[in-house]
Amino acid sequence: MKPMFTPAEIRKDFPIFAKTMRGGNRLVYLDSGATSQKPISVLNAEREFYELHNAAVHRGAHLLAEEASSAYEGARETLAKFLNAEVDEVVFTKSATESINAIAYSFGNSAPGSKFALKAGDRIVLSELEHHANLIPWQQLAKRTGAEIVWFPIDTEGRLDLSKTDELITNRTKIVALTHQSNVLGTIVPIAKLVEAAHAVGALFILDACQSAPHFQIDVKELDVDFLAFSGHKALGPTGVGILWGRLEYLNEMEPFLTGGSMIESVTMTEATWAPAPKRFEAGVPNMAQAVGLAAAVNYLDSLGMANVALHEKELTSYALKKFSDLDGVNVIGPKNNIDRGAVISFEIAGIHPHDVGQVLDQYGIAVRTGHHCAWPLMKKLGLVGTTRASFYVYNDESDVDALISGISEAKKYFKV
Amino acid sequence: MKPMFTPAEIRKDFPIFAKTMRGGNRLVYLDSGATSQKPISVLNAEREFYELHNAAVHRGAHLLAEEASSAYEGARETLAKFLNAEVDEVVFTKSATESINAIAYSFGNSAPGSKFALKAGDRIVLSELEHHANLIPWQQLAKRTGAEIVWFPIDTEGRLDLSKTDELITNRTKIVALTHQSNVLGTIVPIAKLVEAAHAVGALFILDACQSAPHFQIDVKELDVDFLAFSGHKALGPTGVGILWGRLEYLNEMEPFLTGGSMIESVTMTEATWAPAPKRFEAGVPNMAQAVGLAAAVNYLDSLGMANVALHEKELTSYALKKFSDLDGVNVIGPKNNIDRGAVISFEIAGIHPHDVGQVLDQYGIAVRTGHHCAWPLMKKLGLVGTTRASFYVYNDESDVDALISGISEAKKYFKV
Amino acid sequence: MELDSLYQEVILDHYKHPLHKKLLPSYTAQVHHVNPSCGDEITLNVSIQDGLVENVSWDGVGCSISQASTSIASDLMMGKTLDQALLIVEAFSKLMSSKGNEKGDEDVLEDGVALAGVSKFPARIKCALLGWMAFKDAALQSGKN
Amino acid sequence: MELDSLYQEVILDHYKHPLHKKLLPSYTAQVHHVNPSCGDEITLNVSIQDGLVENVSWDGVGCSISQASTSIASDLMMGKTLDQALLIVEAFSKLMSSKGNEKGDEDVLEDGVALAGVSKFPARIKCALLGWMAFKDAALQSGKN
Ligand SMILES: Cc1ncc(COP(=O)(O)O)c(C=O)c1O
Ligand SMILES: Cc1ncc(COP(=O)(O)O)c(C=O)c1O
Repeated sequence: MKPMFTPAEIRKDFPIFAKTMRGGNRLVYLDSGATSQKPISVLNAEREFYELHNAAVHRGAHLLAEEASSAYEGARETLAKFLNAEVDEVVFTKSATESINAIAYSFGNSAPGSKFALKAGDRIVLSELEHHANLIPWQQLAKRTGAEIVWFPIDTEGRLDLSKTDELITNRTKIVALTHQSNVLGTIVPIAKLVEAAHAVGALFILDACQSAPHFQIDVKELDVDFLAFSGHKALGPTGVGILWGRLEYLNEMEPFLTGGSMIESVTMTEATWAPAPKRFEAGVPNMAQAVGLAAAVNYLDSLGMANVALHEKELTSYALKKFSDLDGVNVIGPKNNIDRGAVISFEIAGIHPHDVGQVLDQYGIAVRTGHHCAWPLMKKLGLVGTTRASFYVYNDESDVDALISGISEAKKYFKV
Repeated sequence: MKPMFTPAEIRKDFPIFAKTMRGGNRLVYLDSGATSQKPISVLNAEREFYELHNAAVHRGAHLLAEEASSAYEGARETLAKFLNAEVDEVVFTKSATESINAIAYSFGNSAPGSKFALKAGDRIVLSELEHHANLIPWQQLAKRTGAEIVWFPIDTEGRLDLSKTDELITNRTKIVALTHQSNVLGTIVPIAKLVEAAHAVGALFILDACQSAPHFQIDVKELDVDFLAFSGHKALGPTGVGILWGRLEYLNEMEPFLTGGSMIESVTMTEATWAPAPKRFEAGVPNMAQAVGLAAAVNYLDSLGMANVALHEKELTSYALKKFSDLDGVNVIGPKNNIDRGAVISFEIAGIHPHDVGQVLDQYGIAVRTGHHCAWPLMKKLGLVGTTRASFYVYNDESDVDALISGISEAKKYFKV
Repeated sequence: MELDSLYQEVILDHYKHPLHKKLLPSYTAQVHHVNPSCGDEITLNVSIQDGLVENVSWDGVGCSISQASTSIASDLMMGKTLDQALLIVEAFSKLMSSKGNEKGDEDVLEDGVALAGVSKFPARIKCALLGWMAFKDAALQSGKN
Repeated sequence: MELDSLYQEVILDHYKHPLHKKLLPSYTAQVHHVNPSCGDEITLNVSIQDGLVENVSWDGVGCSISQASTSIASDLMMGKTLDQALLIVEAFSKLMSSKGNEKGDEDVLEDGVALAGVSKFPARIKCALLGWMAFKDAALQSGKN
């Protein structure tokens, strides 16, 4: 069943594509890996919340408070369905970065001996692909607890060296935290075996789904991971909202992270006890409008069908990889075939620094990202100062790839390489 | 100079006041202490960001990234001016709750011996007025470090017992964290002497400005506090954005709180070093649209003039206190005169539970808050299960007070008290 | 007026004159429940012997809905078998989640049907459920003891 | 094309053939600066004796703007007094924050005026400043030693 997937039609739902860019060009937005654009339905959902229902949730007997609460909790239900999760397992945070920090700090706050506590000699397993957001919080937790960071090395194509699994995931392993899809190379990490290995030694598996949840179907029950994080702004949603998903039994056992209003059961001047999840992890008046906006984004994705989204991106990546392979002096960094690979293409042009490549492309209305992409250790491993990265989403099509390819030729001309 | 302050005109800038409430009534919104309504200029600013400039800030060489960065950094400048602060001292968080937790965690992350580190026996001074958000984070920090929580008691009118200052703020005191204005009683805490006392013993002074920054002029240089927190959503701004202000020298010395992208100087697989403030405290793709929306809110407040806002609220509170004093069986909880007092009136009606009062008022389109207002220890101290709270802002006028007063009469009739 | 569907006479009566609102000294289980969002608190004792709810008594603070609802629940449970009682709790929970679309079975819920209107006011459902959830918790604990 | 105001011939020349890009073994101060948002890195050595900048040398990785700018800066500073050098850095910083409204004083900045266009591209200002800030830092450290 071939989907009716017409990016040119989809672009009409996104007001920003009406904008005229530098040099009078149309917007060729190839930076969705950094943040996605937003359909009008998301902007309208946020606005409707403010214009008709705005009030602090869970805190008033009045009509607006009721409506705000039901909009907010309705958003939680939408997100739960999106992930095939239980409603109470979905925590709204401000970003994936906060979600991962929340897990790390909550673990750090655990009493010694608890399932979540770490001690000297325990191991946290990461990979060389990790974004800083799924690396530094664990470094900090390790520093605070005496645990040790170890990691999967990658091969020259940017695939995890899985032959190291038994060596890395051992009885000392307490946490395995991995990216689902590399934001730099597009590599999709085949996690099934790793989840099994982690659980076999009693370790917790945390999935950084920033670059996967927006792009293909996520089913937390099928993935069998223990925690998962992603950001709304990369999934057609507003800025300022992220998702922390965790198994309910764990969330309800864990120590809270942020403390304050709404997450308590009882409070005295010297002590407090905690509400069950999700409230336990949502201190303060939450990002209500953003949660509602994210639900609208997820509804938009659902209306396209996540399977269709994935298929579209796969086809577009195939097309782009083929075009890239015809270019002289241009090297794709990362998997060169289209297996277990997302719609992210990092490349270098011999003799032109990525920042300069980006600047020339910008002159043609083409928005890409350049630099280390918050994955500096990966860059160092690959011996690069940075890459130029094109990342695709539902509103991109072959015309965008063609524009990129001709932009690259212009850059080569401009810098005479 | 009497300001031209016409709430009925101001309401026209706020789309939500066009809404018809229960019983066909207009909206009498008296719950700004929980969250404020938003003017159209704030909604438009957020929308414009998404429709014209949306991109990840600080991360791309393309036009949208430039525009997004300048919108976001421009918002920071606007907020800095609003507080009379240096630009780099303004950190965007998701809420006041996050801001206060950020300070507490950052202190907790400090190396022993640092200015910010606490040890057993050190004291954290609070008050019985505190919102859970300025109480529980300190309890948790105390628990982690062995420090002790002590607090200013209040008198029957809800004023701090300042005779306890010397007893509480001693050489053992490391932190004094106080609310600027009680969200329950409206009490404004006269902090000048307390800031002096704190600094005299080398303690850091943290101000919870959630209920002050939206309502009267804040000048961090004049207040001479060390850190300050407030939430955008209570200051006409969007949900999902808060401010953490701190002295630059402190912010640059402190350990970070959330770690991840954008807050680093360098990163390897096992270690990282930090960027200077404000980046150090803004890990990840930030809440850009919300920061821009908050700047628009602050611009709206500035166009009214904060002195005018304060004067308006003062007059409205006088009017309301007078009306309340004429009511039988209704007791105002908190300062009964209008000195050092904000536009928040908590009350109880003999024989009717606050939740029931709120429900009857709702029938008349009047939105108030009921319960413990996230200040449970204060309620216990006052011997109350909760209060009904009316809180005023720029869009409220005497007609709203009149509606409230007649709603209270209806409630008394309904419950036959 | 919409309000009248929430505050039926029966409810206001129970509120003014709550039944069994005095803790009995002997019980097979005691629970303390709070509603953290509004500060309501309740202590509830049950005496359950041989699968029969012999006594329910309680004390606490709260709004008219939570007080009346606990009064109704405690009176209703007395003399029922544990199994019957738990079925009644379930029927009441279902009624509360009906969003105003159900009236409740008076044969099962007796005065409890007066609370049907609460289901239209989402913020009050927790008030109405407080006593019932406390009873259920106590009954199950009593079963375990 | 707007791009040409950024990438003037002079800049591309300096980029392809950077001056003083080879660390000299002797120096009075050495600094290492990074631009964390794009990953550019530079190591820069200065020799300052009796208030005179005798030598500047550097090495590093970065984009055309940062490489060219460092090349221009290092060449410009050589032989200046410390005071003169710091004034030149200041003039250059001012040019960079001019949002395209200034051309820069060629008598002071020499080839540096070719970078005036950078001030219209906010994301590139940091690239242009990297070498200059490294020089300033090194110069001040050298003064202290
Ligand atoms: C005095 C005070 N402090 C802190 C907070 C917490 O603010 P937020 O929930 O927006 O984080 C509030 C409001 O809820 C408040 O009124
Ligand atoms: C793989 C991955 N993890 C984590 C993050 C952090 O997300 P955010 O910056 O939205 O918190 C990103 C994106 O920046 C990412 O691509």
